[in-house]
Amino acid sequence: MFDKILIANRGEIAVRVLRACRELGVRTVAVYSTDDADSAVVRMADESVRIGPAPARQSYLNAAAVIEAARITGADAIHPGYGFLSEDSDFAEVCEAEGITFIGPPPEVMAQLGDKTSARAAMTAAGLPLLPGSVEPLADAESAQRLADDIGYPVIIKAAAGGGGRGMSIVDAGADFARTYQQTKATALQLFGDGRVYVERYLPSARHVEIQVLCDTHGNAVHLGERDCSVQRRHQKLVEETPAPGLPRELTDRMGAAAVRGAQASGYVGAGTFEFLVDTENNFYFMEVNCRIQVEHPVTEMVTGVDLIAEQLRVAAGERLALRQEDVRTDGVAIECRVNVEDPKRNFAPAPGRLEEFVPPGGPFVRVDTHGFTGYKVPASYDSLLAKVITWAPDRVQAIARMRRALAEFRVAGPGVHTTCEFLDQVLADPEFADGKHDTSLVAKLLES
Amino acid sequence: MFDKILIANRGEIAVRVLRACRELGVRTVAVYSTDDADSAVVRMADESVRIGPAPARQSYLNAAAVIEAARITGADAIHPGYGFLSEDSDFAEVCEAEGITFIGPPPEVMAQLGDKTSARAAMTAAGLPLLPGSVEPLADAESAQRLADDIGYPVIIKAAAGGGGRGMSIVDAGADFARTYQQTKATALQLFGDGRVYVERYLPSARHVEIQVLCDTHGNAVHLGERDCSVQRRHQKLVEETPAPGLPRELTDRMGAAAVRGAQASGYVGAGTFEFLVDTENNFYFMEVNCRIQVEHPVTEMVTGVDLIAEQLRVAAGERLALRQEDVRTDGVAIECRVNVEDPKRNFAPAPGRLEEFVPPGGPFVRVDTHGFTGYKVPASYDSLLAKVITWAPDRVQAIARMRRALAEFRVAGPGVHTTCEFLDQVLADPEFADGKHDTSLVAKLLES
Amino acid sequence: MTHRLPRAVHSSNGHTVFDEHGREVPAERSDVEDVLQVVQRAAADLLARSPRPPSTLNVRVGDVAVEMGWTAPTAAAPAAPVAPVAPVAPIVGSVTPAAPEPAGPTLDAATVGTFYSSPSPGAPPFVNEGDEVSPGQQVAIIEAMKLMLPVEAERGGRITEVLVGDGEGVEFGQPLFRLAVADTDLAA
Amino acid sequence: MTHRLPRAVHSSNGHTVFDEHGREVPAERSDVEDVLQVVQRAAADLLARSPRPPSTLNVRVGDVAVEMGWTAPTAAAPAAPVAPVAPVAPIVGSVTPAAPEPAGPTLDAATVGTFYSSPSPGAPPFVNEGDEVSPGQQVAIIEAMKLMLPVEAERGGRITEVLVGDGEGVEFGQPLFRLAVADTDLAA
Repeated sequence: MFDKILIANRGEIAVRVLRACRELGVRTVAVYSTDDADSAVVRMADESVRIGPAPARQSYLNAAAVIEAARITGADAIHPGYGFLSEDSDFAEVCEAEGITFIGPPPEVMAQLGDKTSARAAMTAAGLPLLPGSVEPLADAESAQRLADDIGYPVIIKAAAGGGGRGMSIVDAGADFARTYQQTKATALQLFGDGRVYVERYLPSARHVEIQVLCDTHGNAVHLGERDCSVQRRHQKLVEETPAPGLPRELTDRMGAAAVRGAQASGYVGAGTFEFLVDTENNFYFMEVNCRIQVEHPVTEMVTGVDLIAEQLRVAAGERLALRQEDVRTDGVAIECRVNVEDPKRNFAPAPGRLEEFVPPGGPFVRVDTHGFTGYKVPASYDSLLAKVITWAPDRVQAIARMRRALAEFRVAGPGVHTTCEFLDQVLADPEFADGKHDTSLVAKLLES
Repeated sequence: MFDKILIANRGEIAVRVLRACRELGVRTVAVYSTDDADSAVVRMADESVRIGPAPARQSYLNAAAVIEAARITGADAIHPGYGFLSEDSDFAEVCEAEGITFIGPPPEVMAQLGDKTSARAAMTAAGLPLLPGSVEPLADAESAQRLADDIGYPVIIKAAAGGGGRGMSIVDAGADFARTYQQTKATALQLFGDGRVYVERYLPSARHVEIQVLCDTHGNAVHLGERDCSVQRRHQKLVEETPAPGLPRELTDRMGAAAVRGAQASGYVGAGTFEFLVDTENNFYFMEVNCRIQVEHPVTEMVTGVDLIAEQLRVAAGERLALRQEDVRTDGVAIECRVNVEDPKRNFAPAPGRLEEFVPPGGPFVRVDTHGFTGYKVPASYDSLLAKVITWAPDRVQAIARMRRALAEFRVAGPGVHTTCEFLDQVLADPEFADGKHDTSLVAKLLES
Repeated sequence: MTHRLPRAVHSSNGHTVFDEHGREVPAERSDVEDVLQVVQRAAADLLARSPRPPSTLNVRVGDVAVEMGWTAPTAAAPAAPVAPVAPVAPIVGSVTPAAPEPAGPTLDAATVGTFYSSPSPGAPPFVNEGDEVSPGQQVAIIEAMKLMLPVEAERGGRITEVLVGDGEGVEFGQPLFRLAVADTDLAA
Repeated sequence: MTHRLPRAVHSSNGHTVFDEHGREVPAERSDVEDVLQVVQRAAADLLARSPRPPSTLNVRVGDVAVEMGWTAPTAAAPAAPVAPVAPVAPIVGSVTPAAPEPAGPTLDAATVGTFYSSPSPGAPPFVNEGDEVSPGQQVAIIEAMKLMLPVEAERGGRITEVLVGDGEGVEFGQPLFRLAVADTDLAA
């Protein structure tokens, strides 16, 4: 196991990684921007290094500063969390060159899977089902239009370098295609410095279901079941759960096996997530691989008892997976709600500020992952995730009741501070959600009503 | 299910009961003393009634006030928590007479099992093993001395009406017996208004192991495994865990079966705990029944997934137990640490006060049951339990590591406020504890060293 | 010369109740008033010159301190970044109790139970608003555990308000009647 | 002359008002008023001169203190901790980073890396304590990602202290040198 790990992230995930390190007896280095000097992870870490000013480009996205921080503190590994540098294969490569272990898949695997077109090609080769569409990026507007017409509308145009719901557009009719195609290319170029896009069939009422995999450096791979992330607002996940309600076990087992096949075919190492869409006829289609720990990993932890971050550390340190597929047992239902500092009444505008009151929920089968504390000033510079509330219960009805109880007792207050707690409760109270019959259109419908 | 439950308690257990009610859709009434007007449960409850001034005798032990509070709010059941009125069979009887459901065993069962001598007689009849000693209270000092001489020293003299570690004395040699006997009788009379005592063999290095049972009103009973509560200071439990480390499964299964037999023989209803001593040869001896939910019930919840308070409510409402013995599966290891506002450096003197800082631990597989929050003023009038930290892991080594991580991140500060966090960490770090080879003498040894 | 100063009246329920308007107290209050006025003026001037309303304001002179705080809007409140400002006046005269009740001595419930204003259903109440009561006089009944417990006035005075309706449940310490008490009595 | 005073008049959120025992206050009223006026003027002047509204303001002269605080307008504002405020001086001349070091301008690291005081091992340092430096003059090297990045003085002045040892790691914004700057320069 490592001696000292640098945590190249902030917020709740930095705290989450620190906790795993501490339980494994690994010392920790927090890096932070000027705005985060008083953050929870800085308070908790064994050492901390300020790496730049508030803007992420100059701090958390500043690969050189992170590497230097690792060097001056003597860290032997870097955990990138999610976002920021976590899926930057160049950064992973630099770590490797510097003799620092990057806790994630090898750079070349990240590069292949991080690009949607090469990922699609690899998964097609591994025999995973894909939605009808282009495997290669589209050459020009005309051939793109022809392909879209062949697939049939609606289609979705996606940036090859995109992710996290950014750089994608839906086209409902052929007449709109050319304009949207140009716009999406322009957006992709601006956001990712890469204007390549591809097109595929769009499923308006699909379920977003993902499979957690875990692979060691010895060729072993297991999956830890699925997560349903169909409650989304503008492609941002709000509520995640496992198991996926209403999906037959047989289907999710097949999806899990497909994900393991894909992971092994691509030489994956560490924790990864295979995203699929599941249509109303229970067909599943590979979408993308997330080469990092996910925000919603706790629901998997709650039903399997597996500490995914600790497993990341173990396989990164070269240990063999102690888990075999037959050892993975899931028990009960877990739900996660993302509590953001946003104001649902003002179109979910960020509403950060000083937390004059901060009382997270507690008690039986409730887990809270947060960097918040009373007196903490949530900076405006970063994303609005303040806390993840996760509940477990033997069945989904009880897990929902428990979540509604937990959200109701979460007290967050401060000047200008708002949270999404009440809105999340509306989602949980929705009959369609309660029946597990919802899809990715649920939040939009709720907000329209 | 009930419509409205009055919670006749305070502190963390009142919050715990409220959470179960909320998840079941039951409205709640908090009762509180003047000192507790700003408490967490008062803030959270649907209604609250001030029942008296700070002294417990005039408030939480004031049966008339509690009953009246139930009447004026229209509560149809009372959950007594632990301590206070929870094992008062007279109170249970009054509730019954008033048409209010007392959430606990029937008054006559409580009366029988609450008295140690009649409990011993009942369990002897049910075939449970008891330590050599008197079944009936001792008639006089002479016959007591003769019995003690027969048993062999050391012996322990216990108040028939005692409990919670009060009203008991150990006698190491026959010469000391007469004096200690008189003292214990006097203490018992003073504490419990009942000078009856009995004597039994004292096991200096016994393990304290208890079995959780759950019984409905239809004659069904299950046990949910054991808890080891051997880490005690002056008979007050500090750390509890399940399963009991080092005890063969076959032994704890037999103890569980014995507890179920005892519960059914006595007509028990609800959640109850059968306490046993286990000697170094793995013989077990019935000690007493706790006719209420225990402080340490969460460790059982964490390994079984069963919400014990919710089960209490269900069986009190007349529902049949949904669990059969074969459905009860335990998974992994759970440990609970009681974080008290006490100063270990001043012989564990109470150290309450205003919590200027209160950041409970969180993250994976950590549960906190507490009534604390930033700004809360812990009153000096009641016991010093501020929070229970419970951790779960697949094995004991990881559960201990997780607990040490959790205790280290628990931040509690305020003028005059001290907690037992650091002392608990010393216990967890002790090699004897780590090996699971400790017994009830561990804390005393740690404090002497 | 009269002097107006906060004066605490401790009611039997343990809560501190304050006389809103300031009663006569036997201390050398001219000095108090003067110092406080100075402090108040300082605070008020500071407030007036403040570019936008502060969230806290403390002025302290030796043992005299004026501290002001404005409640921040709760999370549910509209996104007004700055809390509404309280008027300056309360700084000095401010003696409002923490309880939501208006100030003034009260007769409080000594136990949880059901309040009855008259000896039996249909009978006239023990006391009405405006009645003078003397210490020890029965003014109501609280029923607890089927016992009819007489409520007696702990002090004399004039009943200015009956605070609980006949047959209503009351909690421990709940004010039942408001009294007007002679100044001499209060000062005692 | 003695004054019997309430120990504290505390009005926060319209909540509590204390009158504990009435205590002796040693200050004379005229003195109080005088000192307060001074303090008040100081506070008001500070407010008027402050480039933007402070989040807190404390002025204290002996027993006399004025403290003001404002809630941050929106979260977008730079981090202004609502902690007790630094001495008054920095408000005007503010040139120090928010580090806990004693006051005085410093030259700070623009990046994380390894600090070298001289161009090569064994060579004399770029600057020594007591040296005058001019704006743009190289004073050190920070090595980051195998690049030797020159550290240049952002302003002129006299090096009064070298704060980091040769070969030590430095974090972003870490003070490397302390400078003495001419007053005219400081006020600019």
